[in-house]
Amino acid sequence: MNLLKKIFFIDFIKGLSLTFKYNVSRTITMRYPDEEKWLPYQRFRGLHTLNRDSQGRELCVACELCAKVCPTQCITVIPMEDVGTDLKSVPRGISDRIAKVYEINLVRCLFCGFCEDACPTTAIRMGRDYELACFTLDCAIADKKKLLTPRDIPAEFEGGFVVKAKFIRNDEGIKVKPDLSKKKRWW
Amino acid sequence: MPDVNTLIEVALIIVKVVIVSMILFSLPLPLTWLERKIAGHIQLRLGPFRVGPHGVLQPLADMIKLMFKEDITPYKADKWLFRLSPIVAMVPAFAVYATIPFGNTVTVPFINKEISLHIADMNVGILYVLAIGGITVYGIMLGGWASNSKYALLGGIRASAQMVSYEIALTFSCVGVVMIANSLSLVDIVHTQKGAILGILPNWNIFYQPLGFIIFLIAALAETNRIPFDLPEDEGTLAAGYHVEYSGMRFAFFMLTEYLAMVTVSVLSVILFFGGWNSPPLVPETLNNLIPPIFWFIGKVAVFIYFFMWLRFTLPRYRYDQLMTIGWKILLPLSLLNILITGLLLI
Amino acid sequence: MVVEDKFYNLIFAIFILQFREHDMEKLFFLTFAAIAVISALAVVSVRNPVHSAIALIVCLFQVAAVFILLRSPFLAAVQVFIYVGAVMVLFLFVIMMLDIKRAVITSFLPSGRFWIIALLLLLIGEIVFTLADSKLVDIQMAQASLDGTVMEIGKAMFSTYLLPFEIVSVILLVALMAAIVMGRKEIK
Amino acid sequence: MIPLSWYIILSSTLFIIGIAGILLRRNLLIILMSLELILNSVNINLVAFSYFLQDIRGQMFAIFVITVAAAEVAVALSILVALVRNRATVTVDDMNIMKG
Repeated sequence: MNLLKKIFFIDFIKGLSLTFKYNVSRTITMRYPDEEKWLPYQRFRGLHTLNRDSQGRELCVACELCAKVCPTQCITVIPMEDVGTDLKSVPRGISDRIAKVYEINLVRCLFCGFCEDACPTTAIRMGRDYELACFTLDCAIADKKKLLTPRDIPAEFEGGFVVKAKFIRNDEGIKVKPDLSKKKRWW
Repeated sequence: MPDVNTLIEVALIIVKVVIVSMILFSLPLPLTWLERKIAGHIQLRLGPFRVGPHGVLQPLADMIKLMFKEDITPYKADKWLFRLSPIVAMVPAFAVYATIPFGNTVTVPFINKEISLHIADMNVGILYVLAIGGITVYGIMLGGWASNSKYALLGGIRASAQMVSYEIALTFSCVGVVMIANSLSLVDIVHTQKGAILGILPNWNIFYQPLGFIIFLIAALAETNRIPFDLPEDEGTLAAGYHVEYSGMRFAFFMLTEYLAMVTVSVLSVILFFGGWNSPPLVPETLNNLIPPIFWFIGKVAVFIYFFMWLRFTLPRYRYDQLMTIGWKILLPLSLLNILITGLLLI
Repeated sequence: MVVEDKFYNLIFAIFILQFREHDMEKLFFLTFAAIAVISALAVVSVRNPVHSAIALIVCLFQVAAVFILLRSPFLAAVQVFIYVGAVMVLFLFVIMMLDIKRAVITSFLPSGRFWIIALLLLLIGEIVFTLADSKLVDIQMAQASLDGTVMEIGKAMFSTYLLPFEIVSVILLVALMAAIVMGRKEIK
Repeated sequence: MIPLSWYIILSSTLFIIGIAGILLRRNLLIILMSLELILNSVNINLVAFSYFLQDIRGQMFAIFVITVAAAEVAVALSILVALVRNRATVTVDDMNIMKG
């Protein structure tokens, strides 16, 4: 039996048929920058966001707890008194203390999420952006304006999908814009 | 002063040589793309995809990259041999095609002349092909030796021992075909494979020489340094073997040689065992008139090239002692047995 | 003749307008002979054995080309096949394996070996004398009786020369065994 | 038509060069290569005569010479390998003791 197997190359043919099957079956490659993009789960710890409450007020009260707890000390917070804007109807913060400067040095940040835990007002949350590479070191420091900008993926969106995406390359840089309507599980 | 007919004859030969060598020079480009695509799909990947639609322009990009790379000569290398050996490897790979017939005769419209689709029909064709094909190993050996690097040297030594061991089995496996065809000329070998057995099976040598074909295939794999016998360029243990010190165009020459060797082996197996440009007998007459014989030839060669690539991403590499055992203890006795059986059947 | 005319034309295509066929043949012979002699000189005079082996390969190729000129393509193919394809590979293999690059440079013309030179001169003189004395220049080609060289050789080998053929095969076998025995490590 | 004498001159030139190599060089490998040279020159002679006399015998002899040369090289090189293993030399002058 063994000899017959050897003479007719049974194992060899089995192997060949297996690889042939793979050869004609669908590939599982994710075409990341061109057509598809992976949207992480909600628990993913990407670029931070600074949140506002439902009335549009900044939740951050500049208590500096996040800066204290940060293991790499990458967060700089300078508080100031919130005197409000000219339009009294749109207050800037939820109390009369607000961050004048809120900067996260992304070169040092290790995305541990301690700031999220320490925050008493749920102002800082870990977001889902993971495309943080850039051409200069300036953009590695996320300032308050950048952190307050709402993201492409809303926080309620359930992650773990591959979605269609568009690869945009212009003067501002390189960006992969996801299209949330068409989603599919990766496997 | 020679007459016009002789001049046309000479011009035809020159044109043939130019066309064949142009095709051979450009053939590795699609083949590298194909190999990477097949590799990708067998591993459920896509392969090259970004340069051009489905990555078809990738080989061009690679070629441009290789052309502009710095050409490094290692310290204390044997400079002349180091520069010479890629060419030594490449020339025989081209020279082999002087005797290979690609198809039947074709009538050229303007000068109204029958031309045969081979450059020369030598009466020792198959010997010539095997002899010249064996010379390629010098490029590998000398390149390995001249690099002044231990990995390259080991690759060269392995290549030489492997070549000597498998050349015998390769030649002996061809002997059976030669005995059936009663000729060493490749054109005659193809001509004897016309027709059909019992009206169904094509009258190809594979049905007379199955053992010979298997031996030929295995020995040819070893001879062209393809997986599972690519010990000379074993990435796992020798970095890249004999061409570890090469860069730029010289490296490209080695790659060219390797792909051409694969094509040569496919072409040879088609000619020797699969009836060359003869079509299978059950093909309807109209279709047969529609498709020129050369397309049958190209199709069969393409199947073989696919098979070699398929094989590469299926099998693991043999150990060196296993390689020697297979060569000397299995293939050589089997090929002798094959000759014996063929002789007995022919009597 | 035996080599196809087309192949011939291919080789001679460049010269076909300037030379008649005889002249071309002579030209080719002279080229081959010159390369052969130069490379043979290189074989015995180059210091590095690898270079010397390469020179020998070139020389063997030229000899094969001369065989083609002598209308025996089978021998030319065998020459390339066995000498260039196997024997020289073996040589290079051994040179590389032993790595005797350094151990070879010895004084080329040792003093006190003048008798070697004398012997060589004697040999050269003898050959020149014999050649000058002979009537070889006058030999004309005999009536052509060889055709289809491979077939002729095969028939002759298995009928007239069967005994030498068998002896040669036994010699090969013995040589194979001897090589294996000698190559084993245990010999002390 | 190339005269026969040209072939003979070529072969005797190669022969002399081979003899010179054997006598002058002390490296065993070079000596073996010179031997090959000599055998080749003889082959040229044999084939040339075979062509000019239109006799198959010359070619037959050449084939036998090539075969025996291959066997000779195999044995000689294996001896060389054993020698280098034991004595670490390829110079013929150092090989003057019969005992191993």
